[in-house]
Amino acid sequence: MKREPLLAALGAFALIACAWAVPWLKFILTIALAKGIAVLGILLLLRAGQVSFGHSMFLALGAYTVAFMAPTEPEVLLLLPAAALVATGFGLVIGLFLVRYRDIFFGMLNLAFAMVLYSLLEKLYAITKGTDGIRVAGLTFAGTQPERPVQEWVMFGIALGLAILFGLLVSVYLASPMGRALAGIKTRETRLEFMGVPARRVLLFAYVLSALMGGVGGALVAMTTRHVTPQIAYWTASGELVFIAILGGAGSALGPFLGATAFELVRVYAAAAVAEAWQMILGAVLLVVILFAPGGVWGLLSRRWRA
Amino acid sequence: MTEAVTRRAALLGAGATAGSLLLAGGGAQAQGKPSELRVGITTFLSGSASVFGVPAKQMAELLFEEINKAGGIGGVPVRPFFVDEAPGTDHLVGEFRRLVQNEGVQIVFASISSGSCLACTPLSDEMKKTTLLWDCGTQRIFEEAPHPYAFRTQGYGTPEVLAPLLYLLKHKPDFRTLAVINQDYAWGRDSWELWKAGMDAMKPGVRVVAEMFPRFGATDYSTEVTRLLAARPDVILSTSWGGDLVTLLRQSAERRLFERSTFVLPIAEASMQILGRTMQPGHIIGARGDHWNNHPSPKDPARLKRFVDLYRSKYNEYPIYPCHHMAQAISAMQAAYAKAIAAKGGGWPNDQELANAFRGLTFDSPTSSITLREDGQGLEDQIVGLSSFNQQYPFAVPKDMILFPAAMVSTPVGQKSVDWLKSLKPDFLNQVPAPIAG
Amino acid sequence: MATWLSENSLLLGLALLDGLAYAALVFMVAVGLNLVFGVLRIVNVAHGSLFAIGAYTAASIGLFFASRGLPAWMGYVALVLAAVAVGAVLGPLIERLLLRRIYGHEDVLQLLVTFALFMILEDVQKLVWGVQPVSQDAPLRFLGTVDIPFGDDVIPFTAYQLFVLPGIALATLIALAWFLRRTLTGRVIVAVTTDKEAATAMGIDAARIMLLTFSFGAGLAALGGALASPTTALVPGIGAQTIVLSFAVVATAGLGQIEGAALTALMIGLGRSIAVYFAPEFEVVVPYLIMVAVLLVRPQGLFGVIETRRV
Amino acid sequence: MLELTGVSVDIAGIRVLRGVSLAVPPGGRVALIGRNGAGKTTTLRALMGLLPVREGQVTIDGREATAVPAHHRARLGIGYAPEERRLFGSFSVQENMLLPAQVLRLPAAETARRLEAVFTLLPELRDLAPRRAAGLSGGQGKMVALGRALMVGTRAVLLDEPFQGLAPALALRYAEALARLRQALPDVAILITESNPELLRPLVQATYVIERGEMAPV
Repeated sequence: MKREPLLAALGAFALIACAWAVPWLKFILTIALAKGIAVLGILLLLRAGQVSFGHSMFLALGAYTVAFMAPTEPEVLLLLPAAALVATGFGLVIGLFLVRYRDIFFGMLNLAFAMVLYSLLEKLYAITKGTDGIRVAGLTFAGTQPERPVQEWVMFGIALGLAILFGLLVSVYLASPMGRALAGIKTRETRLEFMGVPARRVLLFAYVLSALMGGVGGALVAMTTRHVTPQIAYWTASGELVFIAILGGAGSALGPFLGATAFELVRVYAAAAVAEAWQMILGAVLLVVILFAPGGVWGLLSRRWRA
Repeated sequence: MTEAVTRRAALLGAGATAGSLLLAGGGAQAQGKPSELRVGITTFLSGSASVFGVPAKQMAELLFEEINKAGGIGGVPVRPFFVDEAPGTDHLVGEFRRLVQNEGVQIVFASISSGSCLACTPLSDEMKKTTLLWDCGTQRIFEEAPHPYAFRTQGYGTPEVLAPLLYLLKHKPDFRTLAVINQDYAWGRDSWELWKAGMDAMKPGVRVVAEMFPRFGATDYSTEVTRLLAARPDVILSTSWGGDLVTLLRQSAERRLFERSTFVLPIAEASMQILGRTMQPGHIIGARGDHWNNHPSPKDPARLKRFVDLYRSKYNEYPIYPCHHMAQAISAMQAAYAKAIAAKGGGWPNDQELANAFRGLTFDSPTSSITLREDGQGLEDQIVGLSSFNQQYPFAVPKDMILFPAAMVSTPVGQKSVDWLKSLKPDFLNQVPAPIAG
Repeated sequence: MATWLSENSLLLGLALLDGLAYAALVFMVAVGLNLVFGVLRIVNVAHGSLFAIGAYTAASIGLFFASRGLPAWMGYVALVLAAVAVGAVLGPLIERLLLRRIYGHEDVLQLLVTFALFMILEDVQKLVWGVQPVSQDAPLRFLGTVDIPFGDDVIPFTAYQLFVLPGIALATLIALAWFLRRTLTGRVIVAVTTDKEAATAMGIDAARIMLLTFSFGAGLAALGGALASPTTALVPGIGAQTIVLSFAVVATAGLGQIEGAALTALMIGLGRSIAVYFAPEFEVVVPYLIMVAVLLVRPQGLFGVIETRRV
Repeated sequence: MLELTGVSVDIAGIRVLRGVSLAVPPGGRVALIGRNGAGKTTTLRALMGLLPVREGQVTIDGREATAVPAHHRARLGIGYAPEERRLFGSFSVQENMLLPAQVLRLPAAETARRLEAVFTLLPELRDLAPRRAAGLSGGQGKMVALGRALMVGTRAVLLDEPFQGLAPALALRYAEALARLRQALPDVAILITESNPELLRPLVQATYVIERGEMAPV
């Protein structure tokens, strides 16, 4: 798909234009980009036919790393790698255990780990301030502490830059032999092993990479909303990430960003239109996508080109 | 302005709905009297805390309707924009921005949850948008940092815990053991910290036999009830509310825990209607304020009756305390606009002028009147009593009520609640007024 | 350890009684989910919503009976009616309109369809029953309490929690095991669980069995909710909490394993109540720790069979 | 007896059978030969109605049966033994064999007659009858799968790669069983797939070859 880079550039431009024209959307779009980065990880695992129904734990790890460290080290340029490192570390440890499992067990074990994390974040009140969460205040950007409007632009810019970076990374990875072996896990894992490709190692690498991106996404969410609560680790949050992956379409690294933008916008507009029944609207959108456009937004776009 | 609109519309090329939403905020910055007064209200519309959020929203709609029928505020009709707190803080802070930057609301009523309040108040500082904390109780808000644009139009955790504690010390001075069972979140933890500080200061030596913080929204308390039955504390404190409190009290009633221990329930009021006769008489109940249906001496009895009837006629239920808190915020908003408009000689106030009007404001609540202190905290009296049944209500209401003046049970400006409570002496009890008749 | 045990044996005894009642509730919800997964191969996220709707329906019927002055034992009829109604109406509706369209699709799509359904049902529930806690206690009151000796003291337990909940759970377990082993329909369900295609080749109408099983599973979820309704106050969001717990049970038990679900529910019930007494901080983590521990040792779940992987 | 005419089948949006045609006459023995992945199993599954047919038609006993639901094939007297034996592991061997008869609600006498006929044909099943299916060896399992297919297949049986993975001695026994089958039940048509054409030559009257989803010349 030669048009992918072109579309990515167009998309990035559209986002910038949107954020410029409608200031309050800048916040929504930053969140969407952050979640899109996390969903890239879901996409990797989906390639291997595995659904992580607990991926919000990596978002939470990233977000809480920022929340815990910010009072002593408010520098965004240090916090981001720190959050990525923590999430990657956990991803490696949990991944070593998880890659032995497939399908429902893989999904449910991810869910279990996420729920353990969620429960601990909620329970260990003395450390985490429980469900109230922790406020992230006074971040600095390369040593400066700009005014709020500038700061919002900086966060948006960082999110967009990282989104492009990780999007490229994932594209390259998926096209590499390692990335193509992922699809082998989905369809014919035993044959993969016959060919001498260690399936577990392939999956582990993807899992750790997905954890890293989850951590970065979570850190961005924390820096943008500047308040972190355990809710970010709850299973419905994980469900939303999978939702976004399918909404955007699993066919391209652009999918997660299309999905996340669509998701956040639908959520905001649904909440504005009918505050009591926004969940129902989101659910209905999801059903319509699955039943009538299983390729997601990306599928719709690429089908239009082919036509 | 028109150019800007075309630019935005052209850029986004969005559909009709999206377009209207994106452009809706256009007129907000205009000087002079706006065509409508937009009020952003964050409340729980889903999840377990919607037991508070939805009645409050319903009350707000009824009151706004009345206000608009009477010509609005300063001649401007009021229009609420409700936002659901349940999806989480990241969503809520986005919604706060949307309310201010896009919907162009002129004032925000923020939040039931303390977490939501803690997240929204700094935004009110940054965006210089007057924010009324209409229901959350955390003492941290004004004690940790000043918030020039935030005002709490009701009481808060410290008086709401201290008043029942004082009542207990008066009513059952010789208790020796106590157990606490609170919801596991800020209010549950904070209220216990406040209680413990006050109790240890005024009655040292009480043994705490169990400290339980079951998960927020827990659906079963049978194990906890068993443990309380086995531990036999003289007093059981629970600041729980909503479905959690209803479940706890029903299971306690069924298993005769009420016969073994005296309950202290600072937030019982909102659950009494649901519990009906299941609630047992003779236990200490509070209301996060003075707004009991059987308030013995409301400032204006006719107003309280009108208020209750307004809600009852529509929903066939008595209004619960979040309805009162919502009414207090609306009443404060009316009073502040009147004050600000008068100060400006009939002109419409800007953000700064509006905020100025709130400082030191006194406004009427359905039962009494409330004054906002210089730090933004409202002074709301507290009434605590013993649960009892009478002919008039099919649910428990307090008797032997004590009205605690807000100034007496609130932490003085500039002090931290826990430190202040620790500094109380047993003779503080002498200040407690005598029970009121009724 | 030994001294700790002797010091706390009385409390452990109480924890056992509490744990049994809780395990019974957990089992009732999880077993339906497990059955549905076994036959349809779909992780039904909306199972929690069916639990909640069953609970609300039972409470509504029970309160209606009470308002008509019907005797208290009719509260039990209300519980059963609610389960049957949800199973017979919502079950077929969901299976026919939604699930049928996605059989054989990727796992993730199947999961998300039920997730979408869950989101929709959460709001539907709120629109129908409102947000104030709903509760009925006729079934609880009808049987009263039983005093359990505790040292030189007694602890009152409700007969409902002591006998009715564990009794119904045990009866359900035995009846299900008998049904699946000894009746033709049951054996056909097992056949479809094991291998849908081979079963179809044997002349089994798998579509009908899936409809039947899903409705049956929905009924069990609703029954679980109905049984919980007398002891708890129903509020929005109870479905979301129930479902994660059920997931943990199903994965721990082994897919489609009824006895596994019973054993897991028992472990979770006891583990949780012991935690409430001795380490309340870990109460909520217990089910997941049990799950992780079990799957570490037995990756296919307690009673699970290793599936042959097709090349 | 069984006929495919120009049948095309898609799996996950990819065409895996393209215009496949073959015919099995009543009482006929027909082999379908092809490499792994050529489409043999897909052809049998299409015949059984387990996969939707995109183009072309399936005829059973001269009647159009393309849209007849898969589970009705058993009622029409067609038995199927899938490639991997796919028994119901928690049932005993006898229960495995009886299940289709019970599902079809055959009279008890007819069920007993069929079971006896299968036991006569495959004597080793009589000894295996009370064993749990999950505990059988690969070869035993294949025999049971054949027996189970015969309980239904009064008109035809479809056997998917029965020799795959069988030790030579077992393969010989299986082939003998098929030969006995031919004499004992001459009316039952058999369609059998295999990747090695030599194995089946003595057993069949006609051979079809499939390559990459299409029929190829023999």
